[in-house]
Amino acid sequence: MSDTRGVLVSGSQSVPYVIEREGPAATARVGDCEVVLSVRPVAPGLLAATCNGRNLQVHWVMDGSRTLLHVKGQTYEFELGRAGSREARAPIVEGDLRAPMPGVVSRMLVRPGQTVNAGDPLCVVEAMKMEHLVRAVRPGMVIRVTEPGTQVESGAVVVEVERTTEDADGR
Amino acid sequence: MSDTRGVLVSGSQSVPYVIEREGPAATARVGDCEVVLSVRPVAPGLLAATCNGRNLQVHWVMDGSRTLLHVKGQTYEFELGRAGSREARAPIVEGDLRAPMPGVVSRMLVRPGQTVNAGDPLCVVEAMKMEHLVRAVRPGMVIRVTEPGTQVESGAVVVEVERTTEDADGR
Amino acid sequence: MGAVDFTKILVANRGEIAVRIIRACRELGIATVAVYSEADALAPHMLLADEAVLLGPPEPAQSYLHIGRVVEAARRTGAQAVHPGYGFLSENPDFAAACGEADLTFIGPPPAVIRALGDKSRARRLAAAVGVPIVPGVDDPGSAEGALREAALRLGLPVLLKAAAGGGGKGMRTVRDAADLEIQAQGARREAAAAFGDDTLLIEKLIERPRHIEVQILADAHGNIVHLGERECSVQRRHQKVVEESPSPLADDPFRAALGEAAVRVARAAGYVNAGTVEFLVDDRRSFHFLEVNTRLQVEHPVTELVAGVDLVQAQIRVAAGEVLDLRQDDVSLRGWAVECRVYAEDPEAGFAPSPGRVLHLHEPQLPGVRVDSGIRAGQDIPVHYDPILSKVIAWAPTRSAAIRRMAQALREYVILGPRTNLLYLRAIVEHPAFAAGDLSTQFLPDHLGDWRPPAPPPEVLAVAATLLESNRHAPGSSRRRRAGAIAASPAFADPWDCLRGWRPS
Amino acid sequence: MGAVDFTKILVANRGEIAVRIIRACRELGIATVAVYSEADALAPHMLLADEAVLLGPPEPAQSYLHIGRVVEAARRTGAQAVHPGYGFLSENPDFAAACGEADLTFIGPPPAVIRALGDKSRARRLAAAVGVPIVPGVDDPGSAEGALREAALRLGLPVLLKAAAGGGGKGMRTVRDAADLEIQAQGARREAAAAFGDDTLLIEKLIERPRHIEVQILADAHGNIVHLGERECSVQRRHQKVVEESPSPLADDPFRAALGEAAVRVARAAGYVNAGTVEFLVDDRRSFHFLEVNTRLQVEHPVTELVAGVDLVQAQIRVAAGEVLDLRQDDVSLRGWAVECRVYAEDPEAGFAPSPGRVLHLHEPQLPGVRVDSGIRAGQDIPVHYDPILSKVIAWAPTRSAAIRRMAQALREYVILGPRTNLLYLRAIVEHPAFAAGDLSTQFLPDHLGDWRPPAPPPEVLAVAATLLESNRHAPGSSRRRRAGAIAASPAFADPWDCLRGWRPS
Repeated sequence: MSDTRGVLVSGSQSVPYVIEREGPAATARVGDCEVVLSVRPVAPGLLAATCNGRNLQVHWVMDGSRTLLHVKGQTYEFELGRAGSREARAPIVEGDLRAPMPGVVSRMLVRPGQTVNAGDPLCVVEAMKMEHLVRAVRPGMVIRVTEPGTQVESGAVVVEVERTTEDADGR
Repeated sequence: MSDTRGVLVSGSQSVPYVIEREGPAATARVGDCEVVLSVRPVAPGLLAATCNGRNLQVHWVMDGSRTLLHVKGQTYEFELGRAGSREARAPIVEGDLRAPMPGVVSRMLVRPGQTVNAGDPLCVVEAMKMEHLVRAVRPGMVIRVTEPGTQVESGAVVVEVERTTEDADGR
Repeated sequence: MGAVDFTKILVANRGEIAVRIIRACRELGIATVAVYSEADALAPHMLLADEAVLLGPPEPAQSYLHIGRVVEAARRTGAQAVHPGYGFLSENPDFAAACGEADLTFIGPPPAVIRALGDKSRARRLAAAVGVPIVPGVDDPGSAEGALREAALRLGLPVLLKAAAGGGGKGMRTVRDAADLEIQAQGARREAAAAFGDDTLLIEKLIERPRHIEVQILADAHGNIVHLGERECSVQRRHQKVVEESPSPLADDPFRAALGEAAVRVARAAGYVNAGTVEFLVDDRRSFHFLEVNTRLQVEHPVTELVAGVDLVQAQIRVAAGEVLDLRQDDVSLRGWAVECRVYAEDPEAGFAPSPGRVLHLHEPQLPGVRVDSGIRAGQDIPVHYDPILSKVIAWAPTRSAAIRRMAQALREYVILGPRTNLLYLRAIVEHPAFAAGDLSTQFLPDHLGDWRPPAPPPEVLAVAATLLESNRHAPGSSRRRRAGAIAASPAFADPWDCLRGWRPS
Repeated sequence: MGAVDFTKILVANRGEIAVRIIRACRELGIATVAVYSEADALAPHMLLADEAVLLGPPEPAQSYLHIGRVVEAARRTGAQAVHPGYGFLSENPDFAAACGEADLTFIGPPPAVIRALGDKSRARRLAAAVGVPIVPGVDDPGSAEGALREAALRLGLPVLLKAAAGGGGKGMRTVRDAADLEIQAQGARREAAAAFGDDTLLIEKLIERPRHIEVQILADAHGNIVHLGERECSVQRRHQKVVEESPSPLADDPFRAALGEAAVRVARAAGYVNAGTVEFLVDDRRSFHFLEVNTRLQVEHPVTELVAGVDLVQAQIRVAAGEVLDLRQDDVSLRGWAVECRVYAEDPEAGFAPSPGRVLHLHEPQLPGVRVDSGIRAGQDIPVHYDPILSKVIAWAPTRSAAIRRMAQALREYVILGPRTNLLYLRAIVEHPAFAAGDLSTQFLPDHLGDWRPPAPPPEVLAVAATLLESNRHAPGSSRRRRAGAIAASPAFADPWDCLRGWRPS
């Protein structure tokens, strides 16, 4: 019998777990719930799990630190966090404008030094033939912008905005 | 540029080959034919080949010394032979009765010492709910038999028959 | 139609038909329980169901044929009904009765109807009584020494030996030579006993080169019976159906109406409820002769589903739940043409010997108008203990010739590496000019494909094979391991030769 | 019908529609040539065709939109005809004309018809001239400063900006506030220019909560035109169709007849040949207004194929080869119900941002009555340069409710790991009570699923995930490599914990 503990991170959520193994079965405590399960590999990317007596087909793949799972028609992404820690991802700094998806910065509508109001259009990111307008989330001054034509990953900072004490229109 | 030679064995046939590689393409001489080809892996078990300008999807897997291929709706089995040699498989000794498939010897109809004629029923092998009657291929004397209930692989000898100078009925 | 009156159904079968039934239940919002033997521990039907109960060892008698264990599994999981599929316990009246006694709804006809029609001799008499022509024959000649021979000679050779309790070609033998009668009868009896638990035989006069045409019927418990047109299943190998289609190329509207009417008459006389099939042999003068009634879902039911636009498994479940049939004979309209090919794990190059073993690579076709009812998965070990059927390919198109072309295309794209299969043989059948002409009989295969052999590998295949084997010649551990091509780490046009190395399960 | 008069066709497209067309050609015995960009070097359509020609770099203008290169590929490979699919060059009259000049049959209407109907303003006038009601609007307000604003205010806000040359939601914007007019118009012009090479806009009065219902027509070069019933495509996100069905839950027989008759009238007035779609908006009083004609195969053509029992791609090819239509209006019969869901590589949790990337694991559903038209494969890198459509799931059943249940089941079984997709969102749509009620409009999604979020993982998923991640925590190289579960070397019931370790591509 062995006993392991850890923290499962999914998006902004962290769930601590304890797994107790006993032969081919295990008991997992996740959050406040207890699940008796056994898991058997079926084929590459496919597991047969039994959870509290029910069959589950689990499709899965690891991609870097992410583990992608598909169970009963829904896809999930998990990674391992450190016990007691919740900082699995760098928090998004409010004001920095990030690419909503991988794509190309097709047009930049502001320049450094310009002040903007919340909701102002800042730049356009294009991917899969669709344009997406990135808007300011709060008022401030543009510090840095991305060169149009640059290919960016999802979440990359495309415009840096510094908070100012007054709004762009001087209120 | 490199140049490799070998012999491809498929069933009872052997085909010598020479492969000349040049960058991503190669020229293969198989028997009397020449094929210009390039081969790119697509996914586990799947290759994209171009042969003399035509696209071919090749599904494949290696199983021990056998390589199984599926091309354009047909499945093939190959193995490598030694150049100049054609003895890829032990030849089937005429007179030894082999299991036609993996299965269970369900009934033995002869006993050692018994003489049999060509066509006489010798034993029954059962698999996938079907019975298959193994018949003598020539007259002779039964030397050895397999115990009923024995699970046998395809091609396993189930009855050994020794050629005699006269037929079973004394002719 | 609203929700069905069951919340959980046990599927007392395996393979493609169990998968098919589980999916039908799921669409109706009904939970499913699979049963499985030790040989099927990670089989698709077992993985797909909401719950799975181990029955026992691989031998059918200890697992899928074990009435007590199946009923107990249903009781323990709280299932309200049992769908038996085809084969195994599907036509066993004792099982249907045992379900009833355990307060389980058996999804099929009442036990008495199964028993009456399962006895081929009684079924023949029943059909004759309502004026449906039958094949001349002798019911149960008895097992006494010489009785069989006497019956056979009275009918006149050639004759057909059949399991009185049977179906699906098990325990069926053609005898043309009186000398073969005894050994063939013994074999037939053994197969019959193994498959159906009853070794009673029936002898029929052999109709030479008949067409096998059957009618799908559907009956509710309120006296409504419809037929859903015919299927032609003439393409058989050793009494085992290989290719089926609906409609039959032989049938015109008057023939279809007469055949359907005869089938409904037999069903009505038997007090039939649920889905069933009335089988006929049609001779060279287009006269039909009643053969038997199969009191269960047929393997080939999908061709009817595609042509009639009806889901037979869902209909079975609704009828078993007591619902009234939601279609009348006038509502039944047949559209287009459907062909089915049965994919078997067998080696056409070695006398169609069964070919169990591990599925090393699998790619099933997915094209418009093509349905694949499959019971296998990559990595599965196909057991030696059960029927060799792996899956069924069904193609629908507006016309027969388009359906045949579509089928050929689907068969070309179907990849199974590991067990040997009849896929290429099936394509040879559907691409044969005599098949295209609709010129069918149960002798079609011996007549036209008796000496069929697969074509030799063309030069491009040899070239690819040589390249592949060369690339893996010096790979470590290549001699004893299974491998397949790896996904290229780099995109296309990278140097390919290193990338042809395989991967090994870790 | 016999063999078609083409022996080789070039398919000037990519993705699922190219795969669909290649398969249709193959069934007709016609060889195929694929074209592909560098981003599609090992894409399914390129692998499936008999020959494949590289067009150029990933950018559409350098590859799939490059008329000269596509025509040259056809010429070089000896193709006699070109099928353009949808999108890309499918509605480009210059391309159709260039094909004609190169002695290639363009599989679609004549260039003049494409040009006339592709100009949305001309199309509106044409419809109005034959007495078909149109949506109030202003054709080409011009690009002069203020002209757009003036036209919009004359019609009265809200208005819809549309690419005059467009279709499929590209370059389409709703404007409710005059202040947004300029920026929205600029965006629409840019998208229109990129997608269709023409930035002319059209303004229409916005019909609030309309239903989008369209009619499939099929016309030969001999003056025969039929319609194949309607499709309802009201479920849209930002003018992009998401779920389509046939028939429309709104349509009864008189409505269908009137709509079909109007569509045929427009087509006849335009001198239409080949397959086409006449789109209508239907307001809350069930009045229909002509919208536009799409002079090509639609993405959603399969729902019509399943209900009408016609293969539209094969029909297109036959008509293009000069054959006479083999069905008259009286022969068209619609049976059952078909629903289509478009699977997009997009992230519903991040504002439906496109989600390109590698398909790490793929399992496509295979169930009776379900068709998957897919353009992807495991291991493929979904490029950032093209439409995010990955595949389409189409479910047919005798009734709408059964088709919806079947669709939900298919979506549950569809596994794509790697790019994020809208699969769960699609299921939320078809399982929504308002969808079941058939209560649709183009505002359906904002009205009913505007704040949709996926459910949190249930405990059993967390338990499985924890077990899986624990088992792989100490595996060598696990941090940067992709892995998936290995096939167990030993049969079931072996100690599983060691076996959860992944495999790495070698």
